[in-house]
Amino acid sequence: MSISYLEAIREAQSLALENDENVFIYGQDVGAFGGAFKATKNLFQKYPDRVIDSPISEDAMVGLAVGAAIEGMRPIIEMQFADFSSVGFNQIVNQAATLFWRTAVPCPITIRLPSGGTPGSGPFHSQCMETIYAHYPGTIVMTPATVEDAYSMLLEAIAIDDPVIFCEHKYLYYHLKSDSLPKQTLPAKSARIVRSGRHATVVTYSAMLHEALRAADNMKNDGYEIEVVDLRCIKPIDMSTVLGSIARTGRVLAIGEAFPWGGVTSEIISRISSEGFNLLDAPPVRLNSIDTPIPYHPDLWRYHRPTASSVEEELRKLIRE
Amino acid sequence: MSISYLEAIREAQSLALENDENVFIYGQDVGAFGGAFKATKNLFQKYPDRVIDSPISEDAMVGLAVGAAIEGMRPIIEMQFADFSSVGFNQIVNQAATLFWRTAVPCPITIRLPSGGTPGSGPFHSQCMETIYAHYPGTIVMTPATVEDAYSMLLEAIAIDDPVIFCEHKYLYYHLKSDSLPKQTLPAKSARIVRSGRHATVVTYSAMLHEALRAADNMKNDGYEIEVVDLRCIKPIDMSTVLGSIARTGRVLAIGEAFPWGGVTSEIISRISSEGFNLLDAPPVRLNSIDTPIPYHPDLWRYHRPTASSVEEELRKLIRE
Amino acid sequence: MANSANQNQKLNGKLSTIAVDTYRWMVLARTFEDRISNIYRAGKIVGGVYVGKGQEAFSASLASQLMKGQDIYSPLIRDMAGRAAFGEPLIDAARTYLGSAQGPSVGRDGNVHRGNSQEGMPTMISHLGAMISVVCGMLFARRLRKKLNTVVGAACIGDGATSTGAFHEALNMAAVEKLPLIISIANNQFAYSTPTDRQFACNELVDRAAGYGVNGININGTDLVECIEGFEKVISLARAGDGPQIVVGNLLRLSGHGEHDDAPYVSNEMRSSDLGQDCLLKAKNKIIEESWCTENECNEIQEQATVEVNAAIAQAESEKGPNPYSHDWNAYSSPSFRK
Amino acid sequence: MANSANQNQKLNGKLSTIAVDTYRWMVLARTFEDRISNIYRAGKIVGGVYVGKGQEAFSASLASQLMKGQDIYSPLIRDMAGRAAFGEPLIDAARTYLGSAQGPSVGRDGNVHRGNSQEGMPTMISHLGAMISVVCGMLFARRLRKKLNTVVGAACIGDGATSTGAFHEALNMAAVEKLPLIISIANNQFAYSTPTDRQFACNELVDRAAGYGVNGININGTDLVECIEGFEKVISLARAGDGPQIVVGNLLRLSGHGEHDDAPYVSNEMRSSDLGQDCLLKAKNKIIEESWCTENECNEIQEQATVEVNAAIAQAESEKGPNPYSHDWNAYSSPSFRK
Ligand SMILES: Cc1ncc(C[n+]2csc(CCOP(=O)(O)OP(=O)(O)O)c2C)c(N)n1
Ligand SMILES: Cc1ncc(C[n+]2csc(CCOP(=O)(O)OP(=O)(O)O)c2C)c(N)n1
Ligand SMILES: [Mg+2]
Ligand SMILES: [Mg+2]
Repeated sequence: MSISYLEAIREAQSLALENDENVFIYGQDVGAFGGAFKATKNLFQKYPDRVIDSPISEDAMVGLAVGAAIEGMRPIIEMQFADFSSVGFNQIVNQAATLFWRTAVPCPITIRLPSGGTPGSGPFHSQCMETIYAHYPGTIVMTPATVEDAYSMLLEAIAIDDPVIFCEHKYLYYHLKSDSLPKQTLPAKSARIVRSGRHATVVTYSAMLHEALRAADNMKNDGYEIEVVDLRCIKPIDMSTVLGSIARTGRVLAIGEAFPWGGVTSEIISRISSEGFNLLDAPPVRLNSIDTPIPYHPDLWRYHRPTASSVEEELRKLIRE
Repeated sequence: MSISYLEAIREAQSLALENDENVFIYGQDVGAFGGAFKATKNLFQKYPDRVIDSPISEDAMVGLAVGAAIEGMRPIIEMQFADFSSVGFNQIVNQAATLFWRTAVPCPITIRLPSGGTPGSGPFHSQCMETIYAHYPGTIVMTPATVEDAYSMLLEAIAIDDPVIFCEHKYLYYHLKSDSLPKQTLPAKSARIVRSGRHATVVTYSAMLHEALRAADNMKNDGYEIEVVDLRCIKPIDMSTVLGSIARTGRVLAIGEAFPWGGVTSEIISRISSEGFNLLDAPPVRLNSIDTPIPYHPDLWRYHRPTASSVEEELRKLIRE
Repeated sequence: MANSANQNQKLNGKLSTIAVDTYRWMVLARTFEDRISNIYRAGKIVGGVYVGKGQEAFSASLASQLMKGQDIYSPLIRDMAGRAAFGEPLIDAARTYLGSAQGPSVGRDGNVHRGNSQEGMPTMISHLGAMISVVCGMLFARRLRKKLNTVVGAACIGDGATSTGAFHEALNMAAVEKLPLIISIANNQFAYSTPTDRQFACNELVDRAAGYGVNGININGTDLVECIEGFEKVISLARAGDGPQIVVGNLLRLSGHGEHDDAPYVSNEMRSSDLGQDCLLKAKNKIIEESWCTENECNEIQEQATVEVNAAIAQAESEKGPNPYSHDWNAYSSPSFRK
Repeated sequence: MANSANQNQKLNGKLSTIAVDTYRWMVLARTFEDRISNIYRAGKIVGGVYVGKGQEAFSASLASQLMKGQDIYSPLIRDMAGRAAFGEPLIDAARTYLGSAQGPSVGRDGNVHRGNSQEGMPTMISHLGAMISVVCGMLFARRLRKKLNTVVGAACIGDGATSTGAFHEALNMAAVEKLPLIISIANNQFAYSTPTDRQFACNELVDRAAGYGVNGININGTDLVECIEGFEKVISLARAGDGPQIVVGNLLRLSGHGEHDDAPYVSNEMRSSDLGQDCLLKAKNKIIEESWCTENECNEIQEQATVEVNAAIAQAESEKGPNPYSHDWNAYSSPSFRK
């Protein structure tokens, strides 16, 4: 058996629908059609009442989810692309994320954001929006990088009594495969050391994990052992795993695909510097995409975001420091 | 003569309307009524065609501004409260901020956001949204902390050929006064050393500047000299002024009123750690509001955001490090 | 239709009861809000005070005909009367205004930002239009759980809020899902200072209904009987499966936007027009005229309201505000994510 | 109205010219998009391809009656025909699809994301509904500068996009400002896979018009003459100061949502219904039937289109893509903020 990242997302939703009658999926074209990326394929056929096509109304979609959550349901909202959640931004950060704090009523909704760049997707079908949502109190933001995590973290997201922004990466949808779905799982809020090393730590998440791993592979030939930490959940951040790693390596590079001002790499480096200053043997380093919208042309796009080779370049500089 | 922060904003708009026929103001109640905070008082009376009441349609308000900018106008959009710009978020970050990059047509719009907490304003009339807008490529984000800057930076914002998010702080509107409007001005993109010192640097902006200055005053009695840097513009950030200060003090505390995950303090500390690691004699420190929505009750509110006394506490710890 | 005389009579029997009941809530709301305004003017309320003066008939007529513990009611800033009629304890309102830690939001939010969603009254956020889709979701959930039955959900907004995208998306969604949603639009002629001709260009807001494929009615919001009958009609239609309903109440805000605002932009003509009539006085006259109550009984209603208001305010004033040091500073509900 | 026969005759004189002109752009668009689809299928286009097959008559009839260099035209994903009719050079389209660095977006954006706002054609962003208020702003600016005169601005959208808050806010704003805005709604029965009954519940989308206080018409979008006449009418109304206009064209998308989609959700009945008629074939028949052109002339139009398309594509294919190393990686326009 071989299962893709996308199929894992579908399987998790299928299982959630099966196990809990309070779960339903609402989004554009998620019904009979199975979704723009087929993440809900065949689910409508099995659960026709609970896999529902929405109008093109991202604001109202999220509002509806909050209302349903108030009544005890556990809605999953599929945004057709993460980028379009900008239209639902207000309801996400001001309605959903504040509900529990304002009213003591939990808000167990999961908002699935097909995120990140792929060649030719351009400025409005490629965005990573984790930063925006993580900034607001009350949200949990998950960014799975593996097939196993896509599955287990989505199940956990649906089970959590708080709004979860689930950033699934489109670049991983079809390419990333695994032999099986996980039996035992790490809680979503824990980071994972994916590869151990001693010369430097890379802290990253989502699709960038794979660029980091490729860079680490390349550098092995030269005797460099790079430790790679997958954050998995970017809000909250599991700082103890991160700091534990830096305690061993003394050097850190944080990588993110999002825009460079603010965001996960900034939060990570800032917290490492405050909380683990004395662990550092060299200045901590960040690598993000370039500070422009995400370009359409594949040649521009590959240059715009971090890749194994730019990661490697940064790591070599970092180790020489 | 004495002029308040709010009056300075009004004067700047008045001058801009007078000097350039392409400038107009569009927003809810900005016309005959003069705006919810009276920031446009009497301007409609002088420029009835160019100070215009909008419907309650933040998305379309920003879209209209972009269209007018395409035609060569220089619109000023007043959001009634920064918090409501969440509804115009999509047009700001995806339409306005990308326009020049996509089409080579400049987008000289200014979006005024009455920002920040005041007692009793609660979770939806108190937000600081600079982080959200600064994250996106193409925006310039200004956060004036003084009467003089409110005036000169707003004039500069209107003159700039890129979209400027102008975060004016409501807490400063009436309380902050100055004797006169500035003649000579520092460019908006430069940070300013407001107070010099040698024991530690505080990097901050907007209303928090005044909390920092009070803390610095208090500590003077004990012989501590605190240098205070006002960022003024939080995107882009003038790192050379910041690093220059840290080169003198070796210690830094970054303060922001916004939510703690990400944001200005995170970006600042992260960049200081990367770019000025060897200047630091102690771990860099951040102070933000608490990670919940902004509370209504004044007693909760005062505890939620940083104040002179919490700043002082952090500074004393920092200096002892 | 055939025996409408008969039906009218039946309704009339009911009408007197509903009218007096609704009037009671109107009086309570007016009395409470007058007190709150005074306290505000004395500088003892932090934040804004937004009252429903002139809108009580419209607001309460909807809520008094909803079934507490079953239906859903989402009030907005000028719905003190509706809140009371829907069953909100007066003490909740007093506590929220006065910042008591025992209020429904424990001091975290103030003034009109209170509710009890487990009792069918969700707590509003400030962003106009944003609550309508929440009511859609509550109704949608009940239908999914096969608990919808004859439940209806009402969402209140003002004329200005009809310009929001949120209003449009939610109404359209409700129409597509044929949800038993009632949108009650209090057209008080202004959004803050902005008159309706800067807000929309249709002849009547109710002309929007056809564009969504829903039913809509236009009523005189200053007239208690017209309000009761109008809401009665749309509530039964919604209960019977007719889908979303729009009710536009034409009236005038008899206060400023908030108590800080003396509303110089409202012309004297408008104030002295029919729209500017005080629904409370009109209702009292009507009730006496129809002999549903005597003048004495009406005065008793007022006295009782005063007693209740005094008690609630005294109680709230005697209570402590939240203590920041022991406050639960947690935005998460899930135990494993709480600090 | 009195001498409408006379008027009709006048129009008819014009009609034949406009019809043939419009038909030319329809043919050009179809020919171009057919080629682009083939190139896409051959794996040589990165990203999506969205075509206007079946919508050419509706799309081009609007644009061919606008005045280039004066009016504003904001096309969406299915408006290749309208873009061409409004004067977009074919090479701009070819370059954008094929990623040439010489295209209007220099490779920064692709496929349908091209425009030239200085020529009155703003470049779309993907967020549906978001361009309408931009057109409002362009018209608003011209009015402020006293350069509006008889200018009109058109914004194109689909049935699905009417569910967005952006659509509502912009249309309402245009109505309040009485802007000469034409919203052209191509109701192609689907938004991606979603049929209109999951998108709205009104009988006809044109029923929305009254709710905004604007004029609206409903036309058969597969019929070239009806499209020309319909748009002619609303364009003159808008020019004459009648405010916003809505035109709903009923038709069927004769392609998938994108060329990756074979649209199994479109039923055979619908495909073979009147809505499913190919506007291009119908137009050709009509033109020949009315003797506006001979069959030969029609074939020449096709041949000429093929020549132009071949040339544009060959040219674009021969050009280089952008070079990331020398690319201007700057999102700011102001010199003092550029790196
Ligand atoms: C999205 C949004 N924009 C702006 C505001 C600020 N605001 C609060 S009340 C108000 C006027 C509302 O007018 P209307 O809907 O007619 O209600 P009314 O106050 O007349 O009852 C405005 C503009 C807001 N709350 N939400
Ligand atoms: C705000 C927003 N949400 C979702 C999408 C994704 N999307 C792109 S096209 C489309 C369907 C559009 O349907 P319609 O408006 O009818 O136009 P058509 O494709 O039929 O021409 C969707 C949902 C989007 N572009 N913008
Ligand atoms: Mg109003
Ligand atoms: Mg469509």
